[in-house]
Amino acid sequence: MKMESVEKPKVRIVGEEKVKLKKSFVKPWMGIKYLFKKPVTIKIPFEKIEPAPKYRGFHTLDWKKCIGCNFCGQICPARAIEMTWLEVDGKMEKRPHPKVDYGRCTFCQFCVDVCPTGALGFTENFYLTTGGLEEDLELFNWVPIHPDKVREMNEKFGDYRFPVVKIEKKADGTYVYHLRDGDKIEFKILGYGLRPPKKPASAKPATAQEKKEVSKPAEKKEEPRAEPEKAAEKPSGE
Amino acid sequence: MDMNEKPKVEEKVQEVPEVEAPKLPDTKEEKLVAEILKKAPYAEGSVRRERRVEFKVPADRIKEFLELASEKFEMLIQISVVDWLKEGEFELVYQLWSVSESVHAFVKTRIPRENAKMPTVMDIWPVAETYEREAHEFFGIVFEGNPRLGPFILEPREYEKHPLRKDFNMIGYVKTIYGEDFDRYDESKTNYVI
Amino acid sequence: MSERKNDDFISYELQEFKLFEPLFRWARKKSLWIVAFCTGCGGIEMPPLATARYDFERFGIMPNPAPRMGDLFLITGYVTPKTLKRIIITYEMMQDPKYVLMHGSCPINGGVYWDSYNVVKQLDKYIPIDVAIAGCMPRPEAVMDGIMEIMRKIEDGTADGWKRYKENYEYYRKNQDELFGEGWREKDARRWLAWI
Amino acid sequence: MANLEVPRELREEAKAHDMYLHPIDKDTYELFFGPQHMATENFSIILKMDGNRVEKAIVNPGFLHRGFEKLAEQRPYFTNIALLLRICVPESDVPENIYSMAVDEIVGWEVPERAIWIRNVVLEMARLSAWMFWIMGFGNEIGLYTAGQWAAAYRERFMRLFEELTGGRVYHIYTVPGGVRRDIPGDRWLRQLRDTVEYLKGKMRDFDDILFDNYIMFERTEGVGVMDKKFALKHAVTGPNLRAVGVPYDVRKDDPYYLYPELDFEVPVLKEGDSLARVLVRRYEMEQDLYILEQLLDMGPPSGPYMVKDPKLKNLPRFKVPAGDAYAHVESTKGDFGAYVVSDGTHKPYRVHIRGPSQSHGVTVLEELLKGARLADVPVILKTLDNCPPDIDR
Repeated sequence: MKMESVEKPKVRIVGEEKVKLKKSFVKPWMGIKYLFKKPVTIKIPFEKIEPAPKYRGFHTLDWKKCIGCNFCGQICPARAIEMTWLEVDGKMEKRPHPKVDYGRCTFCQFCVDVCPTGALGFTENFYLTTGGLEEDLELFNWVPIHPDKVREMNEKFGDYRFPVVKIEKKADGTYVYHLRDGDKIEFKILGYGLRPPKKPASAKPATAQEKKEVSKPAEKKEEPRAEPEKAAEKPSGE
Repeated sequence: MDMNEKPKVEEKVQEVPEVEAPKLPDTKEEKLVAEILKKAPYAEGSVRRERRVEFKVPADRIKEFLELASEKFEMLIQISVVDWLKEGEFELVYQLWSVSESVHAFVKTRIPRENAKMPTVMDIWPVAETYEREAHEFFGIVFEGNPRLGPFILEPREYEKHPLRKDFNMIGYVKTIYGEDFDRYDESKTNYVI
Repeated sequence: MSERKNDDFISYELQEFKLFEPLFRWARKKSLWIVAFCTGCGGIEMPPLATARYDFERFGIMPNPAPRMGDLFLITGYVTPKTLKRIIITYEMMQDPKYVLMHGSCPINGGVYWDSYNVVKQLDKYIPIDVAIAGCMPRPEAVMDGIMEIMRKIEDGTADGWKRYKENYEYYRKNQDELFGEGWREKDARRWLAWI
Repeated sequence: MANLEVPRELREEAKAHDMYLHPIDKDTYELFFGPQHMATENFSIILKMDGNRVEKAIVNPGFLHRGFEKLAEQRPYFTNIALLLRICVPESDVPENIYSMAVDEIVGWEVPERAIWIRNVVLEMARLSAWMFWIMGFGNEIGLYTAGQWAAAYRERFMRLFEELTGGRVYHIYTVPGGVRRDIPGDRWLRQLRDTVEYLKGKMRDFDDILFDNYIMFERTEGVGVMDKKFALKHAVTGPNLRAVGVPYDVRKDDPYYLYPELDFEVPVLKEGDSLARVLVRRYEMEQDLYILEQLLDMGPPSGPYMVKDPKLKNLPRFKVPAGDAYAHVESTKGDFGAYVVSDGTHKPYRVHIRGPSQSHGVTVLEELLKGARLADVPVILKTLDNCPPDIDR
């Protein structure tokens, strides 16, 4: 490091002569001058405040680049990422894609840091406000969409809202993402886990890396499973 | 811990004015350890690095040793418990800090896991009461002489389980309380990935 | 808590004053008092919101320690069972209509504490939620957005958590009892609150 | 003023005239203080009251217990940063830094100079924003709300700087073992930081005027919650609370880390040990932190990488740390914040134990200091001890 020769002690101990203050009846009135200053308030519905560039907001995913290596799932401290096998337009995606659960995500973006291909990214979007019913909260769990699409919508609407307004879930496992600008993204979720769902088609997409992971007798390994249907026993409002 | 390869962070530390050019054989740490070991021959002591010394003391003489050490080390910073499940032992690390000498000491002792008992050090450092309550709560070590052992941070149900023990299966416990499938969504993320 | 009848809540929607309902809603919307019970990390974003920078007093929102005068309950983050007991008691002490705003990831699905033995995973099993916000923790702007949403919901009458609580009281009560064990109200709550 | 004792006859008389509101027939009663009292921040105290005096206080923490130490054993080393920083919410960089320092020591990494500089700046910024938060809480407790309004607004400046540097507002998840996660966003950020420091230096005078010189503050704190030197050492009181009883112990001075040996700063020490002394020591340290930041900015960030180069970091989730243990501590605004990390050579820590200053301040010390205090002094004692309940619960 820098300078080695230290003559005078750098840390000085000071006593009451410097630390102590005198109590005053007059000085508090000086605060009145703040009456004539410009307020710091951001008048929110009328004024806007931008998040900093590279603020850690919602994820984006380039489905073409994603190789389904599950690095993101491994590093995630909140276990928010689950690999998902998708079927788009009747064709199964070769690799699983991460599905991010904002009921768990801590927005640390370690998953983005470890992504080997740069498929997973993040935007500054941070608004996601829903109702409290079970079906509203479905919105918190999504397969991120392409960054360009998110940016396009940010520019169009001029704010940083979640790009999806509604996730429609159909009985056969089809999900329809209703985007803010009226577009729809439709795909079918075939299953979760690292290994492809039982469908015999499309050979074996697991890479060598994944195979190693799977064969490793680590504690509690990922179990591939087809979606178990949760008993919807919750009350829906009125 | 390797003493030879010191990270940069600690190396800079030598520039502190109070310590004038410490050489290992007669640093203040070495002197301190020698002084304490002279009075307590049953303990093992070593200097780990600058301002960090380590003592290993048999469990039955820990109180005696800590009483001795409290002359030099004024503060009990923490009592850390490490559960070595394979060895079947709890390691208690009394972290002491000497305000006058600026030295941190680890006083390590090991006791068996079953019916773990220790004498309290509340009479030396009253603050030990809190640390012991915590260690009792999370590991089930009984500190004889501490009147306030019992549920402190945890509620009685978790208190009985001593959750920081290595054989406490957290996921299993969560499943018994919040249901087998405590994930809200379809993926049922109820296991660890690695 | 005293026994509640399922059809109790009808009396709160005063049928005779149906005509004035829009006025009532407007008044409720413009004077949301917050129960100042910050239950988790998100509590640290409350001071900026309550003070000059974001200043939610512009909307008639004011923190107040007394639950009896509160309208809006902010669940600002993770909820431990020990806190949840207090939350339920506080929530039941609040006067109708009452609204709950849930912050951040943790009350939705456990958040980073998804495997913790001492954090409640899904809060809406125990008390009804009106609005949820994402973020860990949510920015003050996001909380403001949630508050706007709840105001909008009050205005069009969809903020009905308090009605749901009464309608499905058995369901919520069952979940609460499952978590804390039967008779927790008598055992614990009586100790803290002499007037129950 | 503070030690005003109501004479026995007066109390009898008051009782005869039903002036005691709560228990008419008896002198003593139990008061549940918290967890939703603003001063306690999610932490409750059971006060056994005799009229207006606290006879006995029993601390009841645990409302924020999430089992961090257990959770940290289940997660890889790097990931734990995103978890452990939640232990201290107002200055979340402190747990990040102590954990990273301890892991650095076990691995034996030489952290790059640039990373050290950034870490040091981040720590000082965290201290300053925590001071602002403390002013706000303390001002509100003694009824000087204006100071709180200002402090919360000034804290936003630091929040913005943090946001640009780290990408997070409150939880920065920035310092990791081996360095930091992002580089400084550019010279503009450094200029902004310098502007903020300059700005706050000007504002310190205003804080003095409205809060620290205010006779109300003196009246509320003088002679309240007095502790002596022996008591403080036996109870492991650290930080400004210890310096207010006359022990010049500061981790930055006595066990220096990062660039502190090169920095020129003063350690304020007072002898009284009452709430006023604690407040004044804090105020002085706040000023010193501004000077420290200024010196760091004068020094300028050294060039070089901001993260250690290690081939093992290629596979981040399975990054293994050699067996060993280390203790690292830093000086937070609340006191000595330490982390004890034990590794058994796998990719997850074997044990992480965090030592928060409030473990002593918030339990035994508080219980002792509250004995004999008046009810109105309870929040003052709580705030001047700067008790942070997540430290106790973890």
